Amino acid sequence: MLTSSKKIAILNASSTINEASKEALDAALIYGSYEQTTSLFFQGEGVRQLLNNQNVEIVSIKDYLKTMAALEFYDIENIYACKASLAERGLKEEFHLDNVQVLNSDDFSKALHQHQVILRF
Amino acid sequence: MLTSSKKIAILNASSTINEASKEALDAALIYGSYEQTTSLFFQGEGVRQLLNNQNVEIVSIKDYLKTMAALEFYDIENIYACKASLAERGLKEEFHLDNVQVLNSDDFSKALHQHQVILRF
Amino acid sequence: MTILHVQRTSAFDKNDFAQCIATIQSNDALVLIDDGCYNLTHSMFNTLKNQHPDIKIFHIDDHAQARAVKIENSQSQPIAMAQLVELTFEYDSTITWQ
Amino acid sequence: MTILHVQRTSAFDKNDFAQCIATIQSNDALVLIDDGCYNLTHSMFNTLKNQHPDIKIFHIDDHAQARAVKIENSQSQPIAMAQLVELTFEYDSTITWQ
Amino acid sequence: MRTLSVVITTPPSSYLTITAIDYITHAINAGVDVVGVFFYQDGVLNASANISIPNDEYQTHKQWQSLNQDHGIDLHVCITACEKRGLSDDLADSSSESQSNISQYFTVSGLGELVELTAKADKMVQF
Amino acid sequence: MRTLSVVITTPPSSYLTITAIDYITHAINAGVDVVGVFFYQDGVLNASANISIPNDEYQTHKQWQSLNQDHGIDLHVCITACEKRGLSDDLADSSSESQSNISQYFTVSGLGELVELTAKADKMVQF
Repeated sequence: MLTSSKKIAILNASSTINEASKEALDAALIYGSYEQTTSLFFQGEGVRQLLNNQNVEIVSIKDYLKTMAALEFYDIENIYACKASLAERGLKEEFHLDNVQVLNSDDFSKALHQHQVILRF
Repeated sequence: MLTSSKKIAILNASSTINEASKEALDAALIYGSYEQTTSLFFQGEGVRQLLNNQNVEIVSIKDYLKTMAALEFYDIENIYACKASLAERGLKEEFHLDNVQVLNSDDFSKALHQHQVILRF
Repeated sequence: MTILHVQRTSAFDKNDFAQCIATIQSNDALVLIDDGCYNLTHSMFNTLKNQHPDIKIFHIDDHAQARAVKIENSQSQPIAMAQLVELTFEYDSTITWQ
Repeated sequence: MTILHVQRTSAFDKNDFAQCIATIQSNDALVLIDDGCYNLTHSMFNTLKNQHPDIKIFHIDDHAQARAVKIENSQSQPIAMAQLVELTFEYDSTITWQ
Repeated sequence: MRTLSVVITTPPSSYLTITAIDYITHAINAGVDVVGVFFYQDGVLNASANISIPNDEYQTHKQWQSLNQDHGIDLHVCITACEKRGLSDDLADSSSESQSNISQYFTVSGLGELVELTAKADKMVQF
Repeated sequence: MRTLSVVITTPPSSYLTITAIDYITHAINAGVDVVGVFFYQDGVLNASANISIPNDEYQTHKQWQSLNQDHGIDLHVCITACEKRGLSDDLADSSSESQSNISQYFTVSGLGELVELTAKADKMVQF
């Protein structure tokens, strides 16, 4: 096992049907599987990845959103959504994950500032 | 020689230091070399491609802007820039080509509407 | 001549839709596809409607549903991909905003 | 902890800079590189300055010059790439906005 | 008969490419004569002979193969754009025979073919 | 000694990649220990063995080669991202020996290597 006390943040900025979103999730799951402290942040178009009632299989894409259920298994428990990004898009806080923390811009930023490595996809 | 009475428009939307801009120019020059009636339109970030005093060689990129001088040789004489895009960016009409026609949004759109094939890069 | 505007990107993310709206004329048509479907919920969509009240607006139904985009009645006409093919031939040219 | 914000895209084209500004704190620093240099002439740049009057702002001089971006004095400090390397180690983490 | 040419600039890894394939398939079903598809910019990466996508994901490269084999659609790649991106039909190998890593279902072309396809078809659509 | 890892997500055709190479070069010159570069998403395309860029343009692939050969920088590509994009180190050829179209200057890795590079370096920067 790796010994590193770094906290990793994956900042998700791409909309749901974007290969970058899937590849960001793959990266998050790997950090989790190596027992690295990992948090997920959703901002901008990225907040759409959390919404329920999406069905990407309609457009022939594998439902990678389902894989987010595995986050808990890897102890990735801190999942943050930017409240301003949701509001700007007229989106309700209706998510397919039940442990999403919706934060205002300042708190979202402060949470992000707790991490030593931030990758944005 | 091809017999086609189509008018081709290349709509340039990418900023100067972007591989899409070079590939758009390459496409325009080919249409010109096959004696197809071809016009160039610059809109959005694309208007930056026309500005003088740029020097992309500073950042190790081949000066493809110079190649625009060849447009005339291929009888590509209609080069349009969107006035609103320039204004929005606080840019003066100081170009490295001398036959750029700066049009307001409506005239820009009307000129574009004269073309049967429009490719946007 | 008329243009079919095929809008593929979200105005919440990129500037293409603003350029599309600046370019569109009343006899043109707009088709929202891919992430372009999100524009149905953007304020610029209303700007377009105000500027061109009678303009034809379509969206690919599957693309909107996949994204859970909620569409109010009469905002835009849902179509299938087959109809996008037909539209391609009804207009003189096409611009893909992506 | 502090973040070095590396801004690579133009706010005239994409929404990243708005997100960067929403995220930045007064002890962070901003470096404009690549097309991010165009943001020196965007109104959002003034928004940032108003929100965080003392924030450190840099741009890669070569990147701005290649693009003929005109920079008013004291808006932003021109640096070379070597200094970006140094900045990387002066801040706790880095976000690349691209 | 209605004729159509299509220009593809998105790579096989982009979900946008699925939409393009869906559009072309519907054009064929509607009886449109698809004169040809031209791959340019990152779109040329679709022509790679060695793409391998997990079985449970959309098989972009196999769809292109099917459009060519089952429907006779010509798939043209711009060789200049290819070479910058690692694709070539003229790779030297140890036996000094030239090899190709461009899929056999694609035709190696130049930008001139884009001009041809523009002239030949009633309509040209970009994806 | 200061240590650094770099993540590359832009393809060789993108001018943004020049900036990344410039940054890494300056890090080396400043005496920074560049622990490794990890190529992900479209960044893996930089590892193609067959890139050919006109002589008067920036030779991205040769710059990577030089970083590896002259400066000993490890260049890791994510094989999963590679295979979707047509790059593989396990291509069957006629002699049934496996072949590779990944440049010899790159190391075939998995996402686990990204985690390793994150843990090993003081700082990680993405381009």
